[in-house]
Amino acid sequence: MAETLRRGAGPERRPPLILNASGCLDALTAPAVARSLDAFVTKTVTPLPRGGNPPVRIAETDVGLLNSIGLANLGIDAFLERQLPRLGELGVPLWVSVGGFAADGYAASCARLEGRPEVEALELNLSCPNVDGAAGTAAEIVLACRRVTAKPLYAKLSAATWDLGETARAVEAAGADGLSLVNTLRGLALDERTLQPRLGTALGGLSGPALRPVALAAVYACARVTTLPIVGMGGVARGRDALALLAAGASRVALGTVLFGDPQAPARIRAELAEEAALLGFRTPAEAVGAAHGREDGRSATLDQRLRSFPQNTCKLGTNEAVDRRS
Amino acid sequence: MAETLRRGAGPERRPPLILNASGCLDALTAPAVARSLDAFVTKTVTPLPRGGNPPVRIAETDVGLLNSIGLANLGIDAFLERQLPRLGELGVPLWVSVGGFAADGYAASCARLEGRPEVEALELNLSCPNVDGAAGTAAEIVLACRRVTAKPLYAKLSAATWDLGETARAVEAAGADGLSLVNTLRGLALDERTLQPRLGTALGGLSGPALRPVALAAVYACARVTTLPIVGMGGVARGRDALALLAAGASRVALGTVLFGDPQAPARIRAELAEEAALLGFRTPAEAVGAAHGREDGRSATLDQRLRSFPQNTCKLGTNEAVDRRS
Amino acid sequence: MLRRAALSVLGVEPVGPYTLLRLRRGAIRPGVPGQLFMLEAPGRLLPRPMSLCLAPPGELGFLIDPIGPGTRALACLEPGDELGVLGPLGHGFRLDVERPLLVGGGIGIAPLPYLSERLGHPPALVGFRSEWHAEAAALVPRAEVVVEPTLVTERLPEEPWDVLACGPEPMLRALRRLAPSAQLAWEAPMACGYGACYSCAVELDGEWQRLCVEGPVLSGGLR
Amino acid sequence: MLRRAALSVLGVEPVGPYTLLRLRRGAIRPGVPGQLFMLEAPGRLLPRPMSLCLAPPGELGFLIDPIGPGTRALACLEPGDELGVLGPLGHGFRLDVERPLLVGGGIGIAPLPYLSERLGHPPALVGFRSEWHAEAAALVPRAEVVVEPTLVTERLPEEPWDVLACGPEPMLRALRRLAPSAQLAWEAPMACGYGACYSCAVELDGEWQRLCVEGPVLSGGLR
Ligand SMILES: Cc1cc2nc3c(=O)[nH]c(=O)nc-3n(C[C@H](O)[C@H](O)[C@H](O)COP(=O)(O)OP(=O)(O)OC[C@H]3O[C@@H](n4cnc5c(N)ncnc54)[C@H](O)[C@@H]3O)c2cc1C
Ligand SMILES: Cc1cc2nc3c(=O)[nH]c(=O)nc-3n(C[C@H](O)[C@H](O)[C@H](O)COP(=O)(O)OP(=O)(O)OC[C@H]3O[C@@H](n4cnc5c(N)ncnc54)[C@H](O)[C@@H]3O)c2cc1C
Ligand SMILES: Cc1cc2nc3c(=O)[nH]c(=O)nc-3n(C[C@H](O)[C@H](O)[C@H](O)COP(=O)(O)O)c2cc1C
Ligand SMILES: Cc1cc2nc3c(=O)[nH]c(=O)nc-3n(C[C@H](O)[C@H](O)[C@H](O)COP(=O)(O)O)c2cc1C
Ligand code: FES
Ligand code: FES
Repeated sequence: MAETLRRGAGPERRPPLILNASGCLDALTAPAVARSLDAFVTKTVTPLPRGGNPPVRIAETDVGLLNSIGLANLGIDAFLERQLPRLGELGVPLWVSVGGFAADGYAASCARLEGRPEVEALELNLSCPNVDGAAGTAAEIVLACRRVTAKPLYAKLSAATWDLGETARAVEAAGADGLSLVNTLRGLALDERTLQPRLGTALGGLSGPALRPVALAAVYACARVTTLPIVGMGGVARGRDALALLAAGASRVALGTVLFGDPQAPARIRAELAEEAALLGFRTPAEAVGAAHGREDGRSATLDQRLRSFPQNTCKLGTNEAVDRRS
Repeated sequence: MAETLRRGAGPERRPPLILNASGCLDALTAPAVARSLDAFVTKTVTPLPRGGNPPVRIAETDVGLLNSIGLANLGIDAFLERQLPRLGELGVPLWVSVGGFAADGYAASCARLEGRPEVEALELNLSCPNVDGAAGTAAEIVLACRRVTAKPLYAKLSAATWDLGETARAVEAAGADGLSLVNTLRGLALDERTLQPRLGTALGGLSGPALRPVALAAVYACARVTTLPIVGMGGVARGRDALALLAAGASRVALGTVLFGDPQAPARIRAELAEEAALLGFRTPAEAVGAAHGREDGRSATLDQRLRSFPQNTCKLGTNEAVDRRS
Repeated sequence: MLRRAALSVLGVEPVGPYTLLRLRRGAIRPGVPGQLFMLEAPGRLLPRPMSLCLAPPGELGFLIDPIGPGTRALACLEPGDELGVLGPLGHGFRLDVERPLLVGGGIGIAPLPYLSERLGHPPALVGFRSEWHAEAAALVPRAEVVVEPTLVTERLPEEPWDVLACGPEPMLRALRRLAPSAQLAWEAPMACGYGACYSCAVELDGEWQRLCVEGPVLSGGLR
Repeated sequence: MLRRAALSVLGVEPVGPYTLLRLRRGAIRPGVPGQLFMLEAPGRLLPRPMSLCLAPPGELGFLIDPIGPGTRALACLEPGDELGVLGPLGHGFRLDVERPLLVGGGIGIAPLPYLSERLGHPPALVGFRSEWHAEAAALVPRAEVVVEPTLVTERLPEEPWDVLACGPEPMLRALRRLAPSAQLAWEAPMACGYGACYSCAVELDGEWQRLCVEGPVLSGGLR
């Protein structure tokens, strides 16, 4: 298992860190940060321009971030004409996130991107929680897009389903080249004084720390049922979060929410990741890919392993505000 | 909308706080705490005894708790014979959580509980993340149970689905009397040193703070599409968490994970809830039920409301360890 | 070009219910009054947008109303702490006006002291919810102060002033009716502050505009 | 009957790499050596199971190995802080033994000082990973100390002692082979500590037993 997974990491010794489809960073305004990433996924582009959802569009909660951007974007025409040429000049491998409202919409966008050499891969956003309406099954959309493009196709899935493994297998069978896991979960936050929803659409997509264990589980579960390379994401804020996703089976790790608070996160996380991996005896972080599947019986760490030496930390630990019991 | 929802709260002025199906409290060992609750839901009881999942079964993460108990329980026979009589003596309204692996298993247990006056209501656990195998659709199970019992039937659902509203409507049509929202999400945590899964089953159910925005969203979404009374739960640790669930549309709030760290939580949260509700101008917390649906256009709070006076807090705030950026 | 730097805290001083956070200026320029800065909020996920309040040599001063977890975290900083600051961002007030009148409401007073300095201390009109809040008026030279129930809009002079204003949304809406050409500083929750995320988009004459790029100061017609 | 109380911290002292946390005894009884206590871990969701290490009059002393967030939070308490403590819980060591020999490995030494006191200071054999860790041996009277690579099992006397032991799982498994009637204190992650949640269940002679109720001290046969 670990061997198969490791293949996904490719020959690079540098652990691939990429920007997820979120607009958590603007590559044109912050080219230096963009260049510190191994690849850059655009915000989702739809067939027609979209203004997006009514304000308020963003709300921070105790344990995560809610957004309701609603796929605001210029539409594929303006994207191809105005944004893509400039993004192509950055010199960072570029993935385009493609959205749509039916399989043919996705496929039409993929077809138009097919001839563009600036684009390294396509990610199909099959899981935006902020737009209504079923877009057909994930596999149908992948199939339609596969017919029109030879570029690597990544299926971006949500963890909000019991049969994620089945979906993963279905998109693999339909011709996907990889999985992007995970998109946000549906969440709600109320204003403490008015008890009204803080977001204009009431419900929004939950990203950030709260998503970490859910994202890890999704990556782990999919790695056990497909051999597709996986881009892992969800709440990555520290080297150890990235390392855990690699161990669970991701061969690339994507950053989003963390970039708002710390635009220098790519360089920092890359350094932390290398250090943490080295501490655990891996020559490169890429070597840790799939490590969590190491033991066939799935037994957890024994007390003995736990008692092995580990850096003793200081008392400068914040407490977890999420468990603050004062009201 | 708010009017309909308010009906669900019943005539009581006291906001109903109940224990969720979790074994986060043992009513027989801690009867005083049990009596501070308005109702008590048992851990899920299955047709046959279950030892549960291999150890390790519990792991705390930065923002939530993972468990993989695996429905360990004595089975319905021993439950009826040995536990129920003693639970009945506590004098706290008792709900029994019923689990099964097919609709007829659920129904058989319900039939056997039907004649027991100690039991006030039945909760159907349709969403345990720690047991494999589809148990038929939620509506099928509710239908089968409805045929054999006149007791109130609550359907316990998970938020891990895009069509939660549809499921809610389907179980309502099948004869459910209420909804219990939400069960845990699937999560994973790795040991930092070995990178092996901390739980024996690798994946487990995520409860606690990370679930708060997800639970709120589920309650809000279901309250908009059904008139069923809702028991809201997921990461409640403070009066304001309970108030938010009521505002989103729950008429009862259930506690679980918080009881491990603070067995006195019911009394504390009840007091905090009354205080917070009063601060916002509600005579009783029950009056706040559905308040988040107040504005038909769903617009969020304006800056002006935000600027209204609010207690100025002190600097004794912990930072959120979840966003700790030191590795 | 985006500029972000870690600035050290020089002082944290109460001003009525508000907190004046004084930072060493470092590599960050004060920009045009009304532009915004994204201040790291320790222990939180998002930085918080703030207008510059004071710009004495070598310093940047922010006036903060501690209304929630992020602003409270900022108000709880201590001298010597370091804080990530991104800015200046967006569009501030145009300073080529003939008869400037500064108008502020509540914490909306924040950008006025620096604006007043840059305009050579024109007259100002500021309104507050209480005498306690009104203590902040001392930061604005030549300010006439009103306290609720009196509203600034009731005291607006008849003559044609060039209004430059910041305050709660209802105040800005009222001002826009009374002085259609007013320059108004609007607010919307922001995540990135520089145009990447579209969190701050508002509909403006039928078009979606990012308030952190097109604004926060707009002439007249928002929504 | 469950007893829980908020106890105040009297002292927090380093013992090699470990921390000795001294609490005012309050309403909590020390119980039988080897029983467990659930200590609130400030800022965490779950309390943490701990064995009582020392029970001087009016005090309860816990020896803590700060290996993770919960134990670090405990080791970072300060005198005067209050801490919720639930216990004593479960089954401790039977004290009706004829020739007691205490055996401890690493932080497994924790229950031995109190156990030693209650048994009138019998001989003890304790093993550690380093000289630094071995500083904790000073808490156990009459202790023979070994340091890795030497293991306690290599020094176990031939004669038929009544072994009472606590330590890492491999040590307990080895001891069980060498001394089948030994009383061994096992560990499993725990959430409630008093039998409600089934987190600590382990398979014991084909049956699932909750270690916080049936244990933590078991004679011989775990798994
Ligand atoms: C361009 C700009 C300049 C600003 N300048 C200042 C300043 O100089 N001094 C100052 O104290 N504050 C200023 N603010 C407001 C400040 O950014 C917010 O008060 C702060 O982000 C709130 O964070 P919090 O964590 O304290 O509260 P939160 O918990 O984030 O917010 C509390 C409540 O207020 C609502 N809310 C938060 N921010 C806004 C907003 N901008 N518009 C409408 N509703 C909102 C939230 O939805 C929530 O319901 C400015 C905002 C903008 C956009
Ligand atoms: C009955 C009993 C008595 C104990 N007495 C003491 C004592 O006196 N002094 C002391 O320092 N410690 C004692 N422990 C161990 C202590 O409870 C754990 O070290 C602590 O809960 C770890 O919490 P943490 O947040 O620091 O680390 P965590 O992050 O919870 O754990 C770090 C790693 O260790 C694993 N782990 C945690 N606890 C256990 C366990 N019990 N068994 C196996 N693996 C585990 C976790 O899965 C994780 O991988 C005792 C445990 C039990 C069950
Ligand atoms: C502001 C914001 C906007 C997002 N927009 C998109 C999008 O357009 N398309 C998409 O596939 N995912 C979108 N996402 C989801 C992210 O790509 C990612 O799946 C999620 O945020 C989890 O990662 P994180 O916790 O590191 O942010 C968005 C997330 C955020 C926070
Ligand atoms: C240890 C543990 C065991 C649980 N067992 C059950 C169960 O048997 N049946 C069930 O329906 N839900 C079970 N749950 C889920 C809870 O009832 C509840 O849905 C969830 O924990 C969210 O609430 P909380 O965050 O307040 O704990 C369990 C939760 C925990 C933490
Ligand atoms: S805050 Fe991100 S675009 Fe304005
Ligand atoms: S820890 Fe809950 S049953 Fe043992």
